[in-house]
Amino acid sequence: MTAKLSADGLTLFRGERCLFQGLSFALNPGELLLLEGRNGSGKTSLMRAIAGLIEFEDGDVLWEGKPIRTNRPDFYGSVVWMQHRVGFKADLTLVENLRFESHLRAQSGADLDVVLKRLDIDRLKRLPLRSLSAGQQRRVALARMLLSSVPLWLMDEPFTNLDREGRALVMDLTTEHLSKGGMCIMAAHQDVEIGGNVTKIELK
Amino acid sequence: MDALSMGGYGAYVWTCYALGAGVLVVCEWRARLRHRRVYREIEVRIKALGDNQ
Amino acid sequence: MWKFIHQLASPPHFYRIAPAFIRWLAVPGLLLIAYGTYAGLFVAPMDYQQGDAFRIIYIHVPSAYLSMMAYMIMAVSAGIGLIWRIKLSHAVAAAAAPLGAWFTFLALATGSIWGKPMWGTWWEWGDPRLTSELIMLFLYFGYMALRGAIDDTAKADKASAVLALVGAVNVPIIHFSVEWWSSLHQGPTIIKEGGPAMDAAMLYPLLAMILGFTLVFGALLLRRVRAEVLYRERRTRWVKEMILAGGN
Amino acid sequence: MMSEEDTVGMTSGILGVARRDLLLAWKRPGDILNPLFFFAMVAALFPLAIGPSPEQLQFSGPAVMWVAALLAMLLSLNSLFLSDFEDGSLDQMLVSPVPLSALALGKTLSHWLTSGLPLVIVSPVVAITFQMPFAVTGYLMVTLLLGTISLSLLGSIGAALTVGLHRGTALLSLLILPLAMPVLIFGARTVSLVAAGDGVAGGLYFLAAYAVLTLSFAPFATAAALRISNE
Repeated sequence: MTAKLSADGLTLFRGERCLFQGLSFALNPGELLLLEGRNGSGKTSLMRAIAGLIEFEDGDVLWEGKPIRTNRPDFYGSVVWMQHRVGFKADLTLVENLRFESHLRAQSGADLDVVLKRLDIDRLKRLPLRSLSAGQQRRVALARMLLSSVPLWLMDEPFTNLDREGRALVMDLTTEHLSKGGMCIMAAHQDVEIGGNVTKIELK
Repeated sequence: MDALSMGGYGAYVWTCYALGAGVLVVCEWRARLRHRRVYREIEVRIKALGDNQ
Repeated sequence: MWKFIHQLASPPHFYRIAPAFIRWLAVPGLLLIAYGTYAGLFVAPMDYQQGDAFRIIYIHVPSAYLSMMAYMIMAVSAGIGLIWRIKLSHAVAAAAAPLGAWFTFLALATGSIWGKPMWGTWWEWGDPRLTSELIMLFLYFGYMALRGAIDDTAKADKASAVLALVGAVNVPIIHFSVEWWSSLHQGPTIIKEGGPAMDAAMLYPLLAMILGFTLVFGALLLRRVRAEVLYRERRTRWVKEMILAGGN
Repeated sequence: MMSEEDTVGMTSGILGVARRDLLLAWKRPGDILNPLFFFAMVAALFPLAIGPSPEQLQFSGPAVMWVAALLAMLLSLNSLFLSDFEDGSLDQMLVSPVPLSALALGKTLSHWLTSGLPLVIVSPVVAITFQMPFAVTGYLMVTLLLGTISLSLLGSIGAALTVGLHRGTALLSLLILPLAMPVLIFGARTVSLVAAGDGVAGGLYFLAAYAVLTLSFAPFATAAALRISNE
């Protein structure tokens, strides 16, 4: 059986440096792929490459058996991407930013207020994003993931700028997502406690 | 001498032919120069790496 | 056939066989240019309207033709590189741009020198061909500037390929609009460079020059591509082995 | 209850991005006003340089205003994708099932609405200072309307190619100006022809056809360029 998401023989260069060679993995519903390694080990580059934002020197990432390079709409219809730069407009309010999301990807129809309450940012609804702290902005990025109805979460360093409570929240939400048959690829340099089926890849 | 003066247009005509020859020579020279530079750079790097190993 | 093309597009193979091709293009090309120059300067009869100044077209026409040709080569190989991801074709596009710019410069300079005795000015905006060439030169500058501004070769290849293709769509339009624009202009009458009824003794040197310039251009292009290939393959084993073996 | 195809689609993508950018422009009106002031000031430089003779101003008015409009468009293009690139919004647009060309078209649409259209609207005011007759001013507006559409579309390609590069502004001008020459030629010459009492249909047809042509390929080129620039 082909895995939902798989990769074979990935090789990536950044500039002159070879980050990794011949990397392979497979991911199925309910599973978490954890990319570990110190800063500068190429986790972010690998995440960006899986998201199709940079090209591999060699090898392909396959979504349902088809290379994502040639089937972008299929793949992107099933993905939400979270990274260090949260991808919101500083001048727009929290709600305006999240409302724009519905033009980019399918929404689950979850109630906005419930989601914001759960993330403890419901009081900030009408504020422009620039007046939110970095940690609060990360929580808005989490709201983007909860509001969407896609199976695969790509999270690059989701714990950055979050306090202990926030980190626990990320782990809870991810566990919940996996238990509902979702998938997640996460790059992190901290310890991660997430229940379920976890595969680890260590980058040097 | 008649052939050189080109009925009074000599300066124009000869300048053009000189320019034509000049462009061909410059192109050839630039191409060779680029090749030599790249070659040298690689040579130096390989030698330097060889010492490190 | 496919196997042949594939083999030719493999960088080490290309690098090895290019010098032979360069020789086979350069020698006949230079011979043709030598004949064309001699016949054009001394054998071809004088044009009764332009006098001996018309002999400039033996340089101007081939270079003007090559400035367009080089842009076409650049755009087509950039497109091939973008679509089929053939690295060699990006190298061809990168090599064609500076050559094209040089030949465009030559066409502009000779056109302007030809214009001085013909129109009495070094620059005549009323002539659509010169104006088109000038815009062409700007297009080459833009392409090379974009390439120069991006450090990563692969990224520079792809970005400049998009620009080359957009430019290729625009070149005929630019040509047409400049044509329209100058047709409104009531300037000095422009003498056509050689009509259809051209004397054979005038025509043969021109054909020889066009063919000769094209062959030499091919040789120059291959030489530049060879340098490009070497640069792009600098991390590979075959380059390392070749240089350690003292190859060229 | 709407189906998925309705909520996440091309039209929704184009309009959604355009609306977001218009909202952003609304919150930062300086981004709209600065190119307009620039347009007015460049246009004011020429009378100061040429001299106050009404005949000469009338004669050079169409050309000056078209050049000023072209430069003003260029000025506003630099920031078209810059903030999206910097704050990560571009990543979000790339990782989306909506075709990137649709999103790029949405951005271009809002760029035209915030920089091309205002130029068209203020051009009669500047035209008055050039002693331009009313009938000619009407044609100036029509050519600017059609021409700025092409300029926005062509410019979006250049902006996408240069986003994230140092020395972006100068490079952008170098890339876009040669491509913009047909628009300038037909725009300015058509208005001059009207002023001289000649026929104008050809120029207007060309500008309209060119707008349609750029509309048909520029969004795809912009999308390809964005994907490359964001690597």
